[in-house]
Amino acid sequence: MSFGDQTLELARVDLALERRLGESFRIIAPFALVALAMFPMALGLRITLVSEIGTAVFWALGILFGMQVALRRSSTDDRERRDLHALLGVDPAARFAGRVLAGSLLTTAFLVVLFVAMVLLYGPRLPLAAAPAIALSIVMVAVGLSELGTLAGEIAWGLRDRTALASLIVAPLAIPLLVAGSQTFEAIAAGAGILPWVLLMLTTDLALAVAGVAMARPLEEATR
Amino acid sequence: MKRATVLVGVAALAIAVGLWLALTAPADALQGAFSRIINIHVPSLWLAFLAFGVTAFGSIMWLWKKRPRWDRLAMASAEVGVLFTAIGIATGMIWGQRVWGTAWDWGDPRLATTAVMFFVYLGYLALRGAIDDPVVRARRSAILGAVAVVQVPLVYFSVNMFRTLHQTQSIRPDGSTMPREMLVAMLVNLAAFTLLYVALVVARMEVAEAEESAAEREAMAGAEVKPPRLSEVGDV
Amino acid sequence: MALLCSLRQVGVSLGGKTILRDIDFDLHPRQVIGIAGPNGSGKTTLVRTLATLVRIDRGQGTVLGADLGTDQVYEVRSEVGLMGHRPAVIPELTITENLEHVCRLAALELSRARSALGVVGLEDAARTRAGAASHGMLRRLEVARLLLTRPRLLLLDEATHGLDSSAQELIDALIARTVAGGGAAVMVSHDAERLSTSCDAVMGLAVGRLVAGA
Amino acid sequence: MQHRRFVLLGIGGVIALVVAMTLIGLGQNLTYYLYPTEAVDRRAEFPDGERFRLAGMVVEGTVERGEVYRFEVTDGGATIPVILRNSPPPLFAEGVPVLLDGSWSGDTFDAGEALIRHDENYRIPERGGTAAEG
Repeated sequence: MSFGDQTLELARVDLALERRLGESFRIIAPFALVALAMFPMALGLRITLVSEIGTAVFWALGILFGMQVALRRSSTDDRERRDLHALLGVDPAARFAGRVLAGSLLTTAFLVVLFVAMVLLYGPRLPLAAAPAIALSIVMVAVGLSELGTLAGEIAWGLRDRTALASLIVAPLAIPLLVAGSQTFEAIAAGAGILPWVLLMLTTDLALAVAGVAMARPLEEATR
Repeated sequence: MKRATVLVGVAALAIAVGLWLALTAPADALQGAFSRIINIHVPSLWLAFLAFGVTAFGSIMWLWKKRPRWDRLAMASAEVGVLFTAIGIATGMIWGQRVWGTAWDWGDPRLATTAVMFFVYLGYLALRGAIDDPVVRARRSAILGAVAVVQVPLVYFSVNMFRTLHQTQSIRPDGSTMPREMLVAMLVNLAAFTLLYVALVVARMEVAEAEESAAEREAMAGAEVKPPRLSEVGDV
Repeated sequence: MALLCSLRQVGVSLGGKTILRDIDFDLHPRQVIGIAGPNGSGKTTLVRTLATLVRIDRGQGTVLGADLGTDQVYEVRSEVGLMGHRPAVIPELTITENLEHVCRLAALELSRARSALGVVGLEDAARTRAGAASHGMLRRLEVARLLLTRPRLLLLDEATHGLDSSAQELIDALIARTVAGGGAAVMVSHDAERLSTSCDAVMGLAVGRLVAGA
Repeated sequence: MQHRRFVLLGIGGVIALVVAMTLIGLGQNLTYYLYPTEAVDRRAEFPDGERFRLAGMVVEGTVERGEVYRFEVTDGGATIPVILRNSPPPLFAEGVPVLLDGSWSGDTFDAGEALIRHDENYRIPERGGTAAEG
């Protein structure tokens, strides 16, 4: 079976499991929305300030909770399933790619929900014409986050403190995504070019994809 | 422990010389005595970068050769690197408070990159602490060590599209922007700190090796299950 | 004919503990070998070593022609069938979905999953979630999987433990078909008597060492 | 092995992107601060009250301290008068490079805070007092 078919099948099963477990949209997304609502409450009545910090709060919460989506329970598997996949001849790189694909779709959906809520709650200054650029940055950050989450989830696989440890590993490494995402929005609001920030996101995504493929076999062995 | 003891002794001597030079060299006109902090600040951060580079090198060598000593090198270097990063950040903040008028500035790429690097390697050490099996630990942390080093230049780039508050380096290919006495003092300190780094890494590696063989001996002893003595069950 | 498995002086350590030491083991085509040993003797590790899923620390070995500890193992893994002491299923999926997932990854037609379920007697349980299914049902599901993927090397780790006689017969039939196709099987159990009825030879495993004719 | 080719191509791609980023990043004005000449040129982009940072050298002989500090900063080109509302860091003096946080107020830069932007040059005090201009 080809690399692409394996990737699609593994992503399909990850998504099917998430539909049944529902962690991303039943637990993580509501939690993120609560956090989103907490900032204006903490700020009190300083309405203009709220519209100024909207995009920044969106990206900070988007990275922190998007990371939890990437590390959700349905993105991890037990030893038996690992053995099963290995003995069905699944390419370790396809395992990585499939997990990243499923994670990217879920994280994108999550970020879109969070973005819409942020626009409603904060009323930031973002022109409608910038919608494609906003969508592009959300997708690229989602891909990078789920690549990082997949790598860190594998590195911390089967350990007692998996979720907390993987979060600690992902958070500092996600800084380029945070900077690029928030600066894209800043640039849009200021009417400046977004090309450097798009390039930065592209570089991060590509570098992580290379790392994921190059490390796929050592990572599989690491979880013996 | 002999090799490490000798190295630590030599390093201590070098640090003493460095300290004496640092305190006797003239201070900067504008900054006053606070300029002497660079004798700790610059060598610490130079070593932090060196240490994390060595960690990445050890990680990649482990993935290639699978020799335990590469894992010990990566671990020892990361621990010492985190220590030096902390010293470098702390001294930088003291200096910044006095000279810039602020201890920290988030718009600055160098400060941000250094902070991120500090957190990345705290995560690396946390990962090591969470795994008991030496081979699994070596393998997983080697992967993280190799991947994290790719991200450091990206973080640097991501914040480097701004201009900086932090000065550029004072030592350049076309000469130095520092007076000679100050430069000599700083270079001596750089050498002394590098020696200290080597000594600490070697000592840490020796300790790790001793710990591992002790753990192995412990694991070898008493691993057998004896058949139960069923006739005696009633007496328990 | 070439050996299917050959281990020479193999040692494996996990978690800083030596689990297997100085293992010498040969497996010829059409052979069924039983390995008996008490809990904690290293049976599961030995089975996973033969399945190429454990990296060996000492000695050398080949499985289906691939040198252990090299990337050659990736080429032969799809010819190894493993039934572990815990069933390899995804609990959130139904029995049919589990088997169809296997079919897709092994590039087999989905219609064969349904007929395989019929063979093992699971057609009525096909829509049960695997997490809610009984141990016996999951074992039958695994037999169906191994019937579909037709491995040359079949590894059974406590596979018959706790099964009714019809499920045990199903496993015997799976072994017989593998052997008839030129393959071989290794059965591991703490129950030496059960092994002696279905194996050509039985070896013992004690504290990580393999001894002939237990 | 096709993965190896992907990894090699990917590493090449990352390097190419980093080079592109360096070139474009330097061409764009993603500025952390402006020099006085730039601030004057781009006056229209920053209406009164729009915050930005201004970096320059304190012009000798212009510092007046009253309730607020008043002085001028220059980069050799333009010179801008500054009102500083908070007290400056201890090393603040004439001829020192500063970084100011504030906004335009007419032709004056109204700054809340000042930082000293120490450059990479270190000097030994000359006999009898302060540093010469550098």
